[in-house]
Amino acid sequence: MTSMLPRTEVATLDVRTIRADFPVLSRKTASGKTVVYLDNAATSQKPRQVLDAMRTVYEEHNANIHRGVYEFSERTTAAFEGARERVARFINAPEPREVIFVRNATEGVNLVAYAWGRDNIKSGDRIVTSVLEHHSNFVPWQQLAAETGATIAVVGIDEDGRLDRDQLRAELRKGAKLLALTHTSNGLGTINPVREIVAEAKASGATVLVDAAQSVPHLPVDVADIGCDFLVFSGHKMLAPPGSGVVWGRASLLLKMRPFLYGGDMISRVAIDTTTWNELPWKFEAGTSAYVDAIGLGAAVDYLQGVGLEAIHRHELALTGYLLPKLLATDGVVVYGPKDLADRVGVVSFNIEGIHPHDVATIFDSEGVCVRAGHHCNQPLMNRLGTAATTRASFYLYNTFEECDALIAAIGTAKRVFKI
Amino acid sequence: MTSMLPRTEVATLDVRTIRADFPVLSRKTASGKTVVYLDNAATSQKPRQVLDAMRTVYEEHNANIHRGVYEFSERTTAAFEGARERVARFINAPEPREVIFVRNATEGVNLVAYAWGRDNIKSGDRIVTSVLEHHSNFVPWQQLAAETGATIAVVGIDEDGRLDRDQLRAELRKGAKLLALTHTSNGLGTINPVREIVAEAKASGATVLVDAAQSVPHLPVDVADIGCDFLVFSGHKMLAPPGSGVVWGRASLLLKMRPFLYGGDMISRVAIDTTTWNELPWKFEAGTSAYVDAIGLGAAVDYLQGVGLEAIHRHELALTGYLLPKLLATDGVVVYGPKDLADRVGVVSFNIEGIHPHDVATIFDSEGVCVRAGHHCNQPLMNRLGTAATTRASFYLYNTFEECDALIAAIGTAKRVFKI
Amino acid sequence: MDDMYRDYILDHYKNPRNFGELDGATHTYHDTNPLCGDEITMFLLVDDHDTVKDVRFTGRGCAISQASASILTEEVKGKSLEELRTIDREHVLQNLGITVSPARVKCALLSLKALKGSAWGLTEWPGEQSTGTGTA
Amino acid sequence: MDDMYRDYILDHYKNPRNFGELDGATHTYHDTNPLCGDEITMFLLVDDHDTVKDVRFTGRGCAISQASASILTEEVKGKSLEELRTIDREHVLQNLGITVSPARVKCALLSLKALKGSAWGLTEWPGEQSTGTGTA
Ligand SMILES: Cc1ncc(COP(=O)(O)O)c(C=O)c1O
Ligand SMILES: Cc1ncc(COP(=O)(O)O)c(C=O)c1O
Repeated sequence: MTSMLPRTEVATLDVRTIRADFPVLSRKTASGKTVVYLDNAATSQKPRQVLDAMRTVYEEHNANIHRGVYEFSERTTAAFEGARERVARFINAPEPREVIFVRNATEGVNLVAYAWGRDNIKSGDRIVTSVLEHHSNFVPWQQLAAETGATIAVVGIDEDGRLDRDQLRAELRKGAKLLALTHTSNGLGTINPVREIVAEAKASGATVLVDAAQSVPHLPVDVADIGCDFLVFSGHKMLAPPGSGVVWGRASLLLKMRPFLYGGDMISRVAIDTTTWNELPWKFEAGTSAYVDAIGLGAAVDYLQGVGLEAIHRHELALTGYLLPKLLATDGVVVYGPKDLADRVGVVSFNIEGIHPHDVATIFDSEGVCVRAGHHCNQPLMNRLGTAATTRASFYLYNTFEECDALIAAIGTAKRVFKI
Repeated sequence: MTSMLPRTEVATLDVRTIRADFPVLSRKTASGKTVVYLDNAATSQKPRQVLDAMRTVYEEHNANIHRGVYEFSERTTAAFEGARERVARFINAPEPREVIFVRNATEGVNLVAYAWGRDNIKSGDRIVTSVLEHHSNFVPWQQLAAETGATIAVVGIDEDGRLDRDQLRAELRKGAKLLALTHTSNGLGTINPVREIVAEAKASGATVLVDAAQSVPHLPVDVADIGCDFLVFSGHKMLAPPGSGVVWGRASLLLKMRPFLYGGDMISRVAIDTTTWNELPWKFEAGTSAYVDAIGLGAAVDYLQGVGLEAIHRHELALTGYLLPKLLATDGVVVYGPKDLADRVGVVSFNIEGIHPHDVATIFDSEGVCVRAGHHCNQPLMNRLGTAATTRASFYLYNTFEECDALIAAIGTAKRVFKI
Repeated sequence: MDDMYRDYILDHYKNPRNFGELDGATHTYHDTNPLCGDEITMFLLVDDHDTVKDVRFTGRGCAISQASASILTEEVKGKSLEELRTIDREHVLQNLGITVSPARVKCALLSLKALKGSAWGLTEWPGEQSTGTGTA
Repeated sequence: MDDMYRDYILDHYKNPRNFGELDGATHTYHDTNPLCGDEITMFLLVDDHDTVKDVRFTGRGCAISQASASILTEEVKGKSLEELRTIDREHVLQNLGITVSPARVKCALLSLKALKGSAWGLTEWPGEQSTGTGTA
């Protein structure tokens, strides 16, 4: 625990004021307890500002985008394309047209697998990924490999949950067409040093997709700095509504790719026998976009930038630095993932010996504490850890030290109920 | 104009009360005119009831669905799966698990094209569709045909915009693997008699997909009665948010199909080398669903059923029956599509000679009248009609006779501006 | 919580009855709860008169899934395959004797699913596609 | 509305200058506005000194796209290819002399896009992929 931050260092984040923006955080559960929401890696709560931005569209000028010549459509289109520009700036994308709105990170990975993968992965090619991957950044590649006759290599981790860089280098040396790697692990909280890794992978000739579903909400992420070719994330994990997600891709690659979904809005000209495609980004946005969700994502980006991603990360690390030693000091508790705060985000996976995570979560719930129990869409990782499931607490900007205390207290309750 | 309804017959629909549920309908445009929203075929407005249902999730119990063991997640899951059951009942689906939530009708068609089409359409197979199709129910099949070596036959229309049933029968006789047909045309308002057509197609051995994007919002639609195999529609055209859409499919087909998008939630078990899929419908819902949008769709279904689809259809026909003769009586106005109300829904396409639809829409906008101008994602149809674009007014339950008058008046303005 | 984690539930969890593999089983079925990775394998020894002579289960998972399996096996032994048909979801939930929250119902029913799967290959499991594998 | 549909706009629309195909054109480019189906084909006759000796356009579409094309052709004749580079979006919009609403900007700029496409194959059209086809 070398880089543990003292509790006082985070006074910069005015959590009380932030919490006032999130009505759901003051709700009580059926058991009469105020909710302690620690399932942010699954999805985040939404501030008034985001909900109001969406409601404003519906109540003031809702109309379908792009194709309307009238004022309401123009206003809604401007809000939608404005959200794209905000998102582009947020991740430092060279051009807004490289930002494609999709439903979620999962659709983003599939878009790349279908539209880039089917033309670029051939029999005998090698896809490299890791045991840390969420199913959404693993199964699409596994299936693409099965379909094309490519092989898939899964890089392992050390005891602390850190990626095996030597194995990764060895795999890259063998020649990889694609590296599909998560930025931060939703199961363990590990941060992969993607900048260094991407440099190595690009040097070896691989195309690189980074799954940033757990990093863009919590850390400053800069696609130009990372140097990857594709990056995907989900709005719902970063204060925006479910239904908003992004795949960022280098324009040079996106321009060469075939489309993914076909239909309205993504075409330039349709004739009975042949069709030409629209410009970027619309070539990849077939049909009516979830434009209000995307506008919500734009508002969420504003909110996050208002608070500051550095400050959010520091706050979550402070919470982690507060919780981890308490967990490690609790009898019968096993903690997974890096113990050094320098290598991690605010995702804490643990188990209580003798109590299945499902039972832990049920008992926690009776105390108002919301945590995730299960494999976290990380079955290969769970196999590697030798467990079927873990209990996972994950932080966001509105969480407090008192909520960490509530979690520790709930562990006591669970042990009492199970007579451990 | 044989079955024109007199204006008084629609007193059953209390439009004044309905309009009070839609805040946007009382907004003024920049030109100071109260908006006259006649672009419902592009997207509909949303009532308070739908917006409130969504806000309630965010403010009361938001959490990710399915995987959470705690109360908030259970409540959100129940609301989401409850929406699925409502939608299933709404279209009389035999089982809720046949209802798959997607972003929009476009994604629905693509889902079927990728997950059913790639395994069932082979070189030399024939796909039958029509010149009435929206690009979203044409381009996916055109591209699938190009990829597989199948051929695509496009059934034409008569002078009134009605499907050429003889040509369709001839095409089916030649043997078709798939019939992909729209229920009602977004360009002309034509209703295709899908029940009869589907019976003929099924008898000839074809699988049938019905594009119900323009019918489910406006008419009672019953998938069991229609007898098709797949049916797609979009929530945003039926009072629900963009981001909610549905593909309904027969369980027997869905069970045999490969998945479409791969990732979290759609799996049963993931190992490094092989993955098994979740049960229906989740096998087709990879990643975090746009669950709040889906819940909004459930609330929209409740609202529509509260008003009654028969009543809505009658109201829209009454408006059409009021507008059409006025349009036909206006000098220089060309009306496209069926003139007989029995064959149509409330979508009215027209042109003013000497003024391009874009200019028409711009001038209408200055009067507060929102209509669509363009090809309506119907380029093959526009070619058939011998025009690049039309002006289109399309009704919904909240439109009024006064709004029809405003449209007619705006035509006068356009002619004055263009000195015609 | 004491509503759910009663003493006898915890006892069945910590000391499951009929736990282990069954050599010479005539019917087996393995199933998992995809949400959490709970696993149950059911082993039946069915004689020529279609009577369940012996039953065992193996598995890992939460207290609810394992206790439910343990309780279910106690009930099954000596019954005919025909009689097994009458054991349905409601029956299992009632036999468990506790109120199970919606997210946990799948846990409580996993053993029933494995039982039905072993007895008839899951044709008796309405509205759900087979996700398990078995032999019979 | 009178702001947008001024007399000279309507005049250029109804009586477009330099309208028609250009036999012997050295450069042509065809482009469409995918939103509405407006079409413009630009024909240039460029001599050995890179000077535009003649220009024509054909097309169909709204008053804004056709008037903009007509006005643009008037300006181009006699200019060198190098001079054409200085004609940018702002210039065209300003030359049009009216305030164009956001949805109509594409209409107003379609002819410029076709011009740039004919002159240099659209390498001068920043941030947009070629959707047209041409020869030069
Ligand atoms: C007949 C028809 N099909 C499909 C669509 C596509 O709908 P969406 O854009 O919601 O995918 C539309 C919408 O314009 C339509 O009118
Ligand atoms: C690392 C990672 N990748 C991908 C995903 C998939 O996100 P979504 O379900 O929003 O598609 C998640 C979410 O759980 C995640 O944590």
